[in-house]
Amino acid sequence: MRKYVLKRLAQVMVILFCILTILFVLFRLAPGDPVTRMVDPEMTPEESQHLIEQLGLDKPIWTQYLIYLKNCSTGQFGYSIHYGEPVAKVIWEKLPNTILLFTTAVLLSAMVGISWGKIAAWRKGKATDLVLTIAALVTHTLFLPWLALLLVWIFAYQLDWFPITGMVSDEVWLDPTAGFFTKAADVLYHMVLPLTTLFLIHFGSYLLVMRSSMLDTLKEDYIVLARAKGLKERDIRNKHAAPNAWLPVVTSVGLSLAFSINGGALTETVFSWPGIGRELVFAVSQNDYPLAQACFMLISTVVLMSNVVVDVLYAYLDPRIRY
Amino acid sequence: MARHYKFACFTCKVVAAALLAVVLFGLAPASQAASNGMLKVGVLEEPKSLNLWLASDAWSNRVLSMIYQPLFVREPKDSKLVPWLAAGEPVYDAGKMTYTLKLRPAKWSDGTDFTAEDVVFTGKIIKEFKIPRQSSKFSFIEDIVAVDKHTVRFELKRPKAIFLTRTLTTPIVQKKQWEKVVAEARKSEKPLSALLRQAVDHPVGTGPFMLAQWKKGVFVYMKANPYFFGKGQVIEGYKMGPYIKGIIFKVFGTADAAVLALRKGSIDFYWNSIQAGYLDQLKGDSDIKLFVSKKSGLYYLGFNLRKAPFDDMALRQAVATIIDKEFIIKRILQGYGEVLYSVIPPGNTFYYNPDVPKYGYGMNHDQRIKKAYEILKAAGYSWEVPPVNGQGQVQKAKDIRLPDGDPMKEFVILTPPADYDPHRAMSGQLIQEWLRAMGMPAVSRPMAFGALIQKVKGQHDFDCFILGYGKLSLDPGYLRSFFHSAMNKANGWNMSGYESAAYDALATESNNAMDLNLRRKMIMELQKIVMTAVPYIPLYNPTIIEGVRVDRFTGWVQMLDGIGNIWSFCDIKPK
Amino acid sequence: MALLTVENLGIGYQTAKGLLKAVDGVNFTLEPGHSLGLVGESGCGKTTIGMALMGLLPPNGRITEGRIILDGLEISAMSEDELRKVRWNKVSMIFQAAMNALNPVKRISAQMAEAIQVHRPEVDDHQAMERVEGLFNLVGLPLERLYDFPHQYSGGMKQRAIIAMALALNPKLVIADEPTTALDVIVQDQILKETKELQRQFNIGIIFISHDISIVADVCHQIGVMYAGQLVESGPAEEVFFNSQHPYTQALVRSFPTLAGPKTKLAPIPGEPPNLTGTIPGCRFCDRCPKDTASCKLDHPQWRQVGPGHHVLCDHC
Amino acid sequence: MSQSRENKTILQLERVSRFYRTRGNVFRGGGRLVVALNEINLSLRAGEIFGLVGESGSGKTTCGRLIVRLEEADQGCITLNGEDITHLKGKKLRDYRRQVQMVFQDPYQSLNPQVTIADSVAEPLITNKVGSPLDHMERVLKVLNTAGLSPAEDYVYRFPHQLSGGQRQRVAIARAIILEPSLLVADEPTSMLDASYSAQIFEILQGVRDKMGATIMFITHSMASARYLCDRIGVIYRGHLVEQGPAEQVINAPRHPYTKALIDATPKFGRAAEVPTYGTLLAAERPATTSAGCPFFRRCALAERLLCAGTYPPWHQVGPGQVALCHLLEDAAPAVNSG
Amino acid sequence: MQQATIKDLKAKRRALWRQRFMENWRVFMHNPLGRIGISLLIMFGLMAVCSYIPPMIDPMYHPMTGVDPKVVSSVGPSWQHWLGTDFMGRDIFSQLLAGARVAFLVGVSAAFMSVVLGTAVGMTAGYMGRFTDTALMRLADMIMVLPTLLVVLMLAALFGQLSIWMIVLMIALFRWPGVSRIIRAQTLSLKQRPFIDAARVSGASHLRIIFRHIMPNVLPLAFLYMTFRVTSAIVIEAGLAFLGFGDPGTVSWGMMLQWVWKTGHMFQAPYWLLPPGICISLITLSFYMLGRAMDEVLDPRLRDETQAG
Repeated sequence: MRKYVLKRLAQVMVILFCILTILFVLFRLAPGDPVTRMVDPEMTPEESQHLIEQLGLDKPIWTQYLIYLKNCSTGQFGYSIHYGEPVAKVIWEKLPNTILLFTTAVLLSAMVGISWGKIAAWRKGKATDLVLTIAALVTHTLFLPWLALLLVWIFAYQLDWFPITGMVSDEVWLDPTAGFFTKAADVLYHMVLPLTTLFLIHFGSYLLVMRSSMLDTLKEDYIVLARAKGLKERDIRNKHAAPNAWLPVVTSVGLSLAFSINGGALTETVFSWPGIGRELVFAVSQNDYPLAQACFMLISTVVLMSNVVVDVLYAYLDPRIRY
Repeated sequence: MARHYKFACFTCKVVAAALLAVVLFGLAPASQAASNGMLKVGVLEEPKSLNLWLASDAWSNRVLSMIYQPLFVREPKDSKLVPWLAAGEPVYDAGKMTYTLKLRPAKWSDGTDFTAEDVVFTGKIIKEFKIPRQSSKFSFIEDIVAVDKHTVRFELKRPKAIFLTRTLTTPIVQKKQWEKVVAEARKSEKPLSALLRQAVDHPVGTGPFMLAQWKKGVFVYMKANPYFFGKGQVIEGYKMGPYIKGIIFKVFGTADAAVLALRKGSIDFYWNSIQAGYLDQLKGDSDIKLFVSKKSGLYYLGFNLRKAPFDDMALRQAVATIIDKEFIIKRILQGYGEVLYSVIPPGNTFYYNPDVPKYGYGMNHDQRIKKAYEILKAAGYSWEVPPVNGQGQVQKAKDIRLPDGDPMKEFVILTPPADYDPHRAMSGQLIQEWLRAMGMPAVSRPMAFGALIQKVKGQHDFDCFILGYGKLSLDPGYLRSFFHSAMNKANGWNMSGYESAAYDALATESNNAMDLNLRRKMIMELQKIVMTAVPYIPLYNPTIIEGVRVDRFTGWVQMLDGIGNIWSFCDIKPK
Repeated sequence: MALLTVENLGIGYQTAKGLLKAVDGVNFTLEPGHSLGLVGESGCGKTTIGMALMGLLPPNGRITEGRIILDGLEISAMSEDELRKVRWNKVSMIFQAAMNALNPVKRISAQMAEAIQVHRPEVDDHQAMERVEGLFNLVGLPLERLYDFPHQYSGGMKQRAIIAMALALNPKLVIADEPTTALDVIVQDQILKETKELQRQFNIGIIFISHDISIVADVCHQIGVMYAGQLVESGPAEEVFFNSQHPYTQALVRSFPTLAGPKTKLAPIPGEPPNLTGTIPGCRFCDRCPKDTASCKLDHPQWRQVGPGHHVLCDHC
Repeated sequence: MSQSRENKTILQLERVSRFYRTRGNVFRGGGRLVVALNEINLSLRAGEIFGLVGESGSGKTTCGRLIVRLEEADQGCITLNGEDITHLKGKKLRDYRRQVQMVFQDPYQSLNPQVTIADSVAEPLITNKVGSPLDHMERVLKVLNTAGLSPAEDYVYRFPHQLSGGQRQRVAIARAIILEPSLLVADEPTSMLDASYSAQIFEILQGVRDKMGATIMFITHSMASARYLCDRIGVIYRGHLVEQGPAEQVINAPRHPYTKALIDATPKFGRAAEVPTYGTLLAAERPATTSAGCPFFRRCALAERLLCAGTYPPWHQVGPGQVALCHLLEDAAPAVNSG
Repeated sequence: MQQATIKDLKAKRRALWRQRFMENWRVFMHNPLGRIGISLLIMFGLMAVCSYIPPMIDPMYHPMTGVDPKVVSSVGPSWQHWLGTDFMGRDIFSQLLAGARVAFLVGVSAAFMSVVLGTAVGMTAGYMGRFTDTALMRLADMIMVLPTLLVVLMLAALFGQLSIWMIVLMIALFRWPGVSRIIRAQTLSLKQRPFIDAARVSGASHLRIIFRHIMPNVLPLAFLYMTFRVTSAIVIEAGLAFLGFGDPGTVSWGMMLQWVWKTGHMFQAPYWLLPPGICISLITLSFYMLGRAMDEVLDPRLRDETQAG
């Protein structure tokens, strides 16, 4: 097991290195550099040149690459051109926000999707199944930003139940009497709509995956055996079918993570949620290489690592799999 | 196995229950007490940095302009420069080429005195580190001397018009706060980049407000500065406050959220120009007052004069004739903008020359085409199907040919993409259609901003482009930058490649003229020259529409570039 | 009293192409402690009968006519709840594919204990494990493999575990559905011997379902030969083999190679069984029957007694 | 029957071995070497049906696959008509395969579900560029008739899933014999089928031998089938050939304990009394002492600890054409309970 | 053989394929999802075809450049503009029609390219095994962890605005690994199947085995994945356009949403906010339904459910 994990980690490192290099090449190939885009008539060409030299953008590409690798290996990723701060610092400020929103959303939708998928498969062909499947299909295929806009329009604007965007309200955070729980509650209050958006988009896919996996499982002979043994239907479903059926779902969660992150970035953008996804979109539009590279690396690392974790978890959960 | 599954289910249920509980708890109304007497300002983005030397963006400036103050500022009525940290007009010694300036007694927000040393320090580090955007304002200054605690003397190498308008409006930083930083930066291999990368968490300034708290991505909270030098004083007829306890800049990612927040009362002022689409709703709201202000902006179509076909002045003039700027303003800006005929916007009343060639002024579509047809025909252009037929009627033209008989090759109008600025992208589309009606093979292509600048400014590899400046300096020094042949180089500001010896001489002279009226005359002349050669076709200058709530604060001061200015913030009072 | 009585049993599956009559008019009885072998080609309905006895027909299958009476209880008229109490308690099953019949993610012992505890809630975990150990000894599984997962067992061990599980509650009837199909000859032999031994020991009634007539012949007291959903011949094992009357049984017996006896030429059965969707007039075997006459195609054959306890569904024997 | 034909050896296996390396295991480390075949010596005579009998995992399928070159032998050599075919490649391999064909165990898997019967059967003709397309159809119809699918026109344009298992296996046989190979390897062709179909398949195989003169290697786990179909039988145990000889002789007078155990285990079909039982198999395996001894030592009830555990047994001639691999042949216990 | 028999056989062959198709079609249409999906797709197809009509009626209906001379701001639905106009007086309905065309163009071509690429890579990797397999699959792993939308967005921002064909190409280039993983797994399992051995014994070459035996078995799966890739391509393009990185010269539904969002009309112009979103969601839904119905056609297990067990 340890050998397997180490091997996978080594693979992850190699892949990360490749991504790192490709990112570097892409950003250097792109026309225009961060200094060129400062179109301020007050900036003279001499000043631009000086700034380029100071930012090290005039160095030979190999030197830049080595510096870049050094920066990445220390986890610092250099300085953000836009913020003028160490990239690591910028990212650490936004990362918890993304983790809070995204992890909660994925967990919540996985939980609901899996348990509803279980029920839908169990009642295949009945009204419950039809309603759940159609609901899953429809919400799963909704266009995320549009759904987000719609939710804002209805719940924040028309009904005024929730704040329109943002993550916290200044009233609460500037109130010296507000304790930790008040602040936490405030964040969660702001989180309701983005969370709902992500949840609606994601739970459908988990539901559908779980449903089909469960249907496969239900065809197995051990389900018939369980029934023959006189087990209650509920026990057959929960003790025999579900534990087998949710294993493939675990893998699919891992594999779909990269795609979910697209949705995460869109959600963060629409709701002005100060997270990594929004930061990446912003950094990209600002040609802030170091920041965009670091955000990208972070996302790739997270996806890669969660795939490793999922694989190891799978091996751990399923007694049949031994590497 | 089943155990794992059960455990996972259980964990999820606990998480869900906890979330639900906290969400319900959170629905309880938040306390409003803390924000009484605070002005809440909505902004789209947060400041990129509080390091004055790095922060060049509009959003940082909104915050930093409350903190760092210059010696002179523009007053609201006529946009004239008035003493701010300075105690009076500078005294010029023509012989020695020095300016001597008295400073107001003022204090930094940490309570220490503001002295001539600070001014000297600021000037010196700008010169030393060649700080972008600032160093050109100081390059002609030989030395800055602190005569005494409240007197400072600038010694110039040569006369320079921007000394008064630009150098003296540079914000002053505190020597005490920056000294150490600068010393460290000097030691490093790349002093400038070390300086720019310096995190400034608590900027110390002389302005009416000081930073209290910055929650990244959410808000910037500024308290009133108890040491503000202007407090209680009357400057230019305004009795200075600030009368409010503080300002909270709330960051909204998108305009619609900010406008909604304004309507719902969670902000008092949205410090950004409101798009026309929102106006109908806002106009109907009695709690909201709209201010429509002029802006010092320039949006233009530029040509590449270095190569065919736009090296031909007649063609450029014809294009200028065809473009219906009124239509652009009516449609794309939905009426909120003014037509530009000169490269200096009319809002800059002192330098604006209303008497330049106005191509196509007052003409309708057919007249424009006929006029352009005349110009081009006279210059030797021909068509497969001319835009005007034998009966003098306008028709769809086909395949224009250059005077030498070659067909005109397809040319591209580069514009910024729609997400960056929809107005410019769409103007490009409209212009493309108009030019095609003349038989010109125009293609409008939006291009990412960085790439566009690289092509136009860096490589000079383009035909036409549409760019613009939202906040053009009131000092017309840019006329030299834009069209002087010395600036016709890679990354130079003369992107069109316009070259004229007469213009060069006059522009240089105007920039060195210390006499305002003389300079004004020269600037007028320069505008005329430019608008005859039309390397740029000025298109429009949008107006700024800003909205405030009237239920909590009054006393907004309107000036060029809107009500978001230091005078407003020093002057508004709670109701 | 008979342990099991099946009267005129008909079972149909609802399919896209209409009702498929998988079992039609099957009658038989089984005395306690006796074994009955059901033989036939795949698709002849033998597994369907086995499932019907457990009350485990798939959702699209239902008993269209007839009754199943087990130990005085009418299985065919029971609700799901009642059935649940009967299953494994009175009638248990040894499944066809042992490798798939065990839940791959649960330990063998847990799966066996579960069967006990479902029906005997008063049995605590410790007692249940004791019982499981007893069962392991009974079928000759090593105790140290008690806590293994199914995939760690060989095919024969899995089959033994299934047999042990089937005996967990001392049922009166065990249905063995092709219990040795996937096994090697030697293992198959051992399992069959054990089954026979356990049956004798606990006096269990067994219904043994197989397509392999040679296996059934070894194990069972009585044989029922099935063809296309019908029982075509039934009787004591010796009778059916050495004195088979129905042409299908005869063909079946002759088509099997044996080790014993003279090496005769095998007689393959030509053709394929009929499609069971819709109604079939006349004898279902007549297309493949050497004795087929014109009337066979038209008239349903009648049951006739041809020997002591030996019945056959054919008009010509 | 074998007597009536010339006794020419068509296929010869000489000390053929095949090893598999198990995949590395994270918990236990690297892969182990598993012996699938251990120095097998075999020769098939032209026109005979040779039965290779053994349990699953005994290496009998591997042996078949080596012969048709689906796998490569790790040691030893295989000759067909005197020509070494162990390492053929390219065109020579293709030529070889015109002479040697195989019928696979599972007819549900050995036909491509997306290809019609006609195309499946014609494939060997196409790949070997035999005849014209028109010619192909004619031969396909003919060979399908030979394989007992008539009228063949009804079957050619169907997909495998539209046929029953028995019919599919006949199609598979038809494909194997369309090139009229001189050697046919039939790998348990009936084990996946209902018992009632086996007789049909046996009949066809016999027909192939009789009418086309092909030699057939019939791989099976059933002694009864082997007895019925084969001229000669080889018994294989965990990669070791343990007994070989004329079919009747091996079945009626088995000499190796394992052969006896196999016969014991075969269902007797209601005639238990007529067949002797030998009781040579241990109830539980005994632990191995060394790897050098008799391969059957661990399960052999008769084994002598010193002799059998320590040395590899020699071949003994035990009858006309019958050989066995056992130490204990001279003083083998007489059959018990012989009736 | 007589000509008659040959003719007869040819007819039989045709009948076979027709029957096969009809059978699949029946199973497909039996599925309500399939029916709904097909009808929706036909509707969108009609929209795409109709998108050529409005500019022919009057240039003011041109989705990109046309403006109604009488309208200067966004107005609600009227007789002249069925869905109202956008902020500069362009007809929303004709934009919606043009969006359908772009959606099909992007969806189908990107999906086709990525599926062709994915199938080729997957089959090669699965069949060749060893080093080729490892190399190709590591590449796939690498691309797989990249969030496509963000990557394309980055490229769009870096290399200037991408044209719609570049976007299509990018989506195709970044969406193949999923397909190739599935195809590779399928190829690996097919490679183990005895019919491949049978083909080898018949003397078939590697190429013949790949194209004649493996490909027909993976193609249905590839086709199935194509429908899912269509949805993801449409969603990615729309997301890109929504964030403002789409092809500015193309009217796509995502672009329409960007306009309504960026010009701040979302709270006041439901007639403009709703249609493009509904269209994107519905077209994805219909392709998804199509895929699921096809899944049923392809998966005999699901089909057999209604038959005897």
